Amino acid sequence: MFFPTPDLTTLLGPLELKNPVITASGTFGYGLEYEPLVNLKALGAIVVKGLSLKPISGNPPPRIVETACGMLNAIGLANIGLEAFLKDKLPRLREIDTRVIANIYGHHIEEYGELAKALKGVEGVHALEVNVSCPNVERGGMAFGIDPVIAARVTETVVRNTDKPVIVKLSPNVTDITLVAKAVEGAGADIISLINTITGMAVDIESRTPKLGNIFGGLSGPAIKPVALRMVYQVARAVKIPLIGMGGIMDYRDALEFLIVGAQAVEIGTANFVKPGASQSVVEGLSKYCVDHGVKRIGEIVGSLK
Amino acid sequence: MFFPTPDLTTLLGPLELKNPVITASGTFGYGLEYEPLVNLKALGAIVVKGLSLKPISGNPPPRIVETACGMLNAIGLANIGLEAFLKDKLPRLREIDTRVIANIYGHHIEEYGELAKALKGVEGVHALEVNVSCPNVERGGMAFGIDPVIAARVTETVVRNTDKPVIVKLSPNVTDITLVAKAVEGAGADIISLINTITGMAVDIESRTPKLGNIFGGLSGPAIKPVALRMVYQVARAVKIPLIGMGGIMDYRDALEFLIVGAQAVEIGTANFVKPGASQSVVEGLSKYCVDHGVKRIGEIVGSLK
Amino acid sequence: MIKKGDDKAMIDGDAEILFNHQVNHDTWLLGLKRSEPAVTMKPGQFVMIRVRSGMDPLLRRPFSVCAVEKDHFKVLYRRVGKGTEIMTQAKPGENFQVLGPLGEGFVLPEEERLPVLVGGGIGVAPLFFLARLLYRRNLEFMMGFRSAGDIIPFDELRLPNHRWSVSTDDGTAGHAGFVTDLLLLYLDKNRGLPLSLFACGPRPMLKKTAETAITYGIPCQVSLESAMACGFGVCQGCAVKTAPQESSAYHYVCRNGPVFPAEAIDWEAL
Amino acid sequence: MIKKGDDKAMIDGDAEILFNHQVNHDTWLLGLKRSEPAVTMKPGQFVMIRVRSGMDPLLRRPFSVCAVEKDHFKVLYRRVGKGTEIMTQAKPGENFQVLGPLGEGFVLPEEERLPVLVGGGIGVAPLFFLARLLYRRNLEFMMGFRSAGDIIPFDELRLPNHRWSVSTDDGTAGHAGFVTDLLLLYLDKNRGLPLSLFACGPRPMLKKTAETAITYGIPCQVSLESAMACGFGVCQGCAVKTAPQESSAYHYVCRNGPVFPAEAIDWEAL
Ligand SMILES: Cc1cc2nc3c(=O)[nH]c(=O)nc-3n(C[C@H](O)[C@H](O)[C@H](O)COP(=O)(O)OP(=O)(O)OC[C@H]3O[C@@H](n4cnc5c(N)ncnc54)[C@H](O)[C@@H]3O)c2cc1C
Ligand SMILES: Cc1cc2nc3c(=O)[nH]c(=O)nc-3n(C[C@H](O)[C@H](O)[C@H](O)COP(=O)(O)OP(=O)(O)OC[C@H]3O[C@@H](n4cnc5c(N)ncnc54)[C@H](O)[C@@H]3O)c2cc1C
Ligand SMILES: Cc1cc2nc3c(=O)[nH]c(=O)nc-3n(C[C@H](O)[C@H](O)[C@H](O)COP(=O)(O)O)c2cc1C
Ligand SMILES: Cc1cc2nc3c(=O)[nH]c(=O)nc-3n(C[C@H](O)[C@H](O)[C@H](O)COP(=O)(O)O)c2cc1C
Ligand code: FES
Ligand code: FES
Repeated sequence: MFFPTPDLTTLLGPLELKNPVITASGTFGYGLEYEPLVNLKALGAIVVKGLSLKPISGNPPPRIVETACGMLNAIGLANIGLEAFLKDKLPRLREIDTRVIANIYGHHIEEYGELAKALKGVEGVHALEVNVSCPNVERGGMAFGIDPVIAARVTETVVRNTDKPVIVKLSPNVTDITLVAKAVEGAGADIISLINTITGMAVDIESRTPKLGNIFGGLSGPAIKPVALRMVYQVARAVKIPLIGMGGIMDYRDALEFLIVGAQAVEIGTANFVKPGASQSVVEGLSKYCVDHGVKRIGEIVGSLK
Repeated sequence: MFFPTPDLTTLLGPLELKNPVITASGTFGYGLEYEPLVNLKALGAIVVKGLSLKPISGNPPPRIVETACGMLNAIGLANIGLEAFLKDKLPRLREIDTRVIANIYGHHIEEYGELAKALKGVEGVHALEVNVSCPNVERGGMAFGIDPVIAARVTETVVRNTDKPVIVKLSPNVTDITLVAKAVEGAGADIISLINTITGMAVDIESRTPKLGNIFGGLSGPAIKPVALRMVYQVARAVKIPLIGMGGIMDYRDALEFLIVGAQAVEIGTANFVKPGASQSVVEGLSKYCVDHGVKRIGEIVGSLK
Repeated sequence: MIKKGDDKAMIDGDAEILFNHQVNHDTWLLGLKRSEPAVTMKPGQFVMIRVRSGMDPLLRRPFSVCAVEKDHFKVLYRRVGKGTEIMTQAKPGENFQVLGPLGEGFVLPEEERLPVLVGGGIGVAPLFFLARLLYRRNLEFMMGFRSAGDIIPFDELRLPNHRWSVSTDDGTAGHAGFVTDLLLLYLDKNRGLPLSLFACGPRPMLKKTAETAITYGIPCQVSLESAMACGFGVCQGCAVKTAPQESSAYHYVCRNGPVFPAEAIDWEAL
Repeated sequence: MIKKGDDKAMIDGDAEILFNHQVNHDTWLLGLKRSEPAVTMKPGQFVMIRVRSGMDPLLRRPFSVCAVEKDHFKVLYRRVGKGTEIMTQAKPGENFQVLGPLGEGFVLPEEERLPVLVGGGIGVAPLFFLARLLYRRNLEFMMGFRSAGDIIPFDELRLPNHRWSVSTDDGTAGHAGFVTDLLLLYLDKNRGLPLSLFACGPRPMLKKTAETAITYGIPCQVSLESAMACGFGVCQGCAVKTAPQESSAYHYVCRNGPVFPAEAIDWEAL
């Protein structure tokens, strides 16, 4: 039997990607760092490191520690700030034939609005991914994204101030993620991405100190995949807007699990450190799986769980 | 320098153990199965498989699947029921010089009360561990333990009906575990144990079916250790009653991390499958660590995080 | 009928790898040192092997005992995933942590019944052990493989001089078709002969064999597989649905089996 | 001063293990095949090695380049944890996935300054490379080890005929005490001589060396270590606090370093 090259085109509401493979925020720098290792235009999209209005220098070290099949990071959302991104990174990113998604976060709800406004009309930024897992300064450092009401307010604020598709990225550190998902859907989010890292910690038994300068960090990598997959499955049944799934995806087989439970696209995070070519390999692996299984459009797989 | 054998005696409120190492419910059967492999009297305590009033045959297979550094189980709380436990298992368990803790669960709040009542005065059962992570039939299958109010009611019911120390075992699938911890403390729990498994799932990409008959399962093993440790740290700062920490403990080093963040004792779960002698090795390892580090009483380590 | 594995003999410890060589494109024969296995291990029993220290893969892997010698036993294994892939790389002189022997093995056939062994693919492994034990008796050994290249070179395993026949799904060797075809042909030719069936292999093959045996009224023991965490009745992960007449809803493959009478299992649910 | 690693030369791929032999009780020398390392790798640069496929350990491990030849390079590593333990078991002919060369190496000393290399423990590794590159020049190489048994048999590494001296913490060989004692003695004896310091080793040793260099007004480059996830400036995990006069609060060891001028680092925070 003959199959033409499978159609990997992915429609995420208003956002069209050439394939469903996206690199996750914080694990792919500003994209350009991977140029020597990955054919960037083979990717569906690149999500850049979380941007704040002003540059942020981040948490005191140590900032990362390896755990069983995972890692904890407490980077503290260090980034060069929106201005430097627009001036130093975006012009070069624009030359690459792929979608660029700006991941944004604020310390107050207004800051989200200001970021959205500042990115309004900016050419070469194809969507916003709103990180609501960061600490809310007004609420004593609790994450915005654990309260459906606040998550909805952040979403509204961004939607009101942008002309771009809005992806809201959910935190897994909640009792019922579908409540937050429905809230941000109701507030106008075009797309939901999940999951961000799960809060964890590690201790050095010789010094009896936390292994991270910040005590707590976010767990990512293969260890969290079962939890991520469960949450994507739950959210896919709770909302109508498209989903981007992530959490521990190391290869195309992991990516397929997320598509099968209902994600239209996936993000590759920690795998970019372990195997810098991981994102491109996932694209190739998905394509081959489609050919081998007689799948003509990748969309046929989405939500195909029996 | 000379150190006498370190004192591993552990006081958990009303419950005294010869050392802080306990085997976790569901991973050590009814204890007796391990007799050929472990010197049972070397253990601080044995928690038996979760008991319900009537025998439960459990979920349709497949019931377990391996994940990265972890496993998902959807056993469905299969057990022989309280009556058979008292008749067939307890008499032999009584002959072993260790503490026996009955892990109990119900489908309604009243069932918890009945279990507690049925175990009242029963010789050889030294404490009750109340599993509130199981589905609450009256609430559409949501776990009792994710709602502080319901968790408190379960606790109250058990406390009212027993003469034994009550350990309440918390679910990690919540936004803020300290709220549940405080609620069960307020309701009269003597001890808190945590964490139970984290809900997850896995998918077979060839058949596009869930790998578990029950779709969802509970994630355990090294993968969850960072999350478990974080929650023990949080709860240790929120309540005054003693804690038993667990989640991914494979060796004495892992156990020490839990003691350092504030658990008075630990439970060993999945490790019992991987290395059947794990629980005994943890006791030996802790003892050696104390000798090597000039620690005279294991209690010196508890909560010693700098 | 609920059986309960005999744990008296169960031990956990390092076992030295004596040999670990490839016998066909995806199958290896592993020799593990243990004192007196010939006394304590029975055909149909299995061991849980930790393929390496470290936490990925986390769980041990179950493997049938394929042969026993005075001071060692053999495991015949097929490379199917990451655990078995790692096993192929182990070198003589290294150790595996091995727990066993585990489970209830085959009940030996009555003297007046001719044993018929039906194995599919790597499912032949425990049947080799059974055949060796029955070396004084006549028996019929049928094996099915996907293709000629998958046939286990069983001469190497020093089997007694039994009658055996082979089928391949693609007809590249022996009978073209399934091993259950061989069985049906045999049963048709030998009506009235008192037989005792022993089967191990993929689930569809076992199902077919069991149903055939039940139809023909021939006693039949099947060896099942299931994902396992503990291997000795503790985790309750290895449940299989029992036939309606059984007293409990599930049997546990590791402890009540892996060998079951065909009638004990709910073949529809499998 | 923020430097930025040159990624033009960075490649990721399988590298064949040419040799992997033990040089003392806990140290191994590893040879990895790669075409033209002599052209692309500079002293002080490092590589990220994936010690095995599979997910535990998950992250790659950073190692300095210790020597380069035409078609391969060497890594001198100490067995300290599970990653390096696994490395010791790798056999010639097998592969490691290797990403590199990474980071900013040492800036070569001006002609008029005498290079003084100060290495502690396994920290001597990148200094060996530097010493080889400076083979035409005079230099002073000081190395500190815990005990005589820890001394790296550096003759094997075909070092040029430089002046070197050794200290051991327990006095079992060379000077009894720290390598920084050797440095202080040397500085006292050679006041006025224009020097250039290069240091790599444990943090307390680096701190002492850096503070000494700053006090004496001697240019000093230190090679730092830090936990790393990516190795090329992406994860921002390898931050070290910068000295107050620097323009940013943190430097990234993998990209702005691992080699830094002593003045760039906040030694109090380290
Ligand atoms: C009682 C018993 C006896 C067995 N005897 C043999 C034998 O003699 N020779 C042989 O080659 N194989 C035998 N198997 C099957 C063998 O256990 C699996 O092939 C092996 O576990 C696969 O591991 P993996 O890591 O290579 O595969 P993966 O697919 O990577 O394994 C992933 C997970 O699935 C489980 N798994 C996968 N396939 C099976 C299976 N068929 N049965 C049980 N669990 C499975 C693994 O244990 C592991 O937890 C037996 C199984 C059982 C239950
Ligand atoms: C730029 C650089 C160059 C290095 N060069 C060498 C060298 O030439 N030879 C050598 O033997 N060692 C070198 N190291 C240290 C080496 O990376 C660690 O010893 C190694 O990662 C330990 O891994 P492990 O799994 O054996 O130890 P484990 O303690 O089990 O490792 C656990 C985790 O801690 C990290 N880690 C532990 N120690 C260190 C350390 N000192 N630095 C960074 N991360 C660490 C590991 O990467 C891993 O993520 C270098 C480190 C850096 C940053
Ligand atoms: C080092 C690191 C930095 C991260 N930074 C961000 C960030 O800035 N914004 C964000 O939304 N998510 C951030 N994440 C989360 C990832 O984008 C992703 O949600 C998470 O790591 C789970 O996916 P993974 O298991 O594939 O890594 C970061 C993750 C890591 C490991
Ligand atoms: C197979 C299996 C069965 C379990 N059954 C129970 C149970 O009956 N009652 C209970 O409270 N916890 C049960 N647990 C949860 C464990 O007791 C423990 O809380 C959890 O596995 C985390 O610890 P670990 O990572 O060390 O396994 C079970 C866990 C496993 C893996
Ligand atoms: S494998 Fe644990 S009960 Fe059978
Ligand atoms: S290791 Fe990732 S930025 Fe340095």
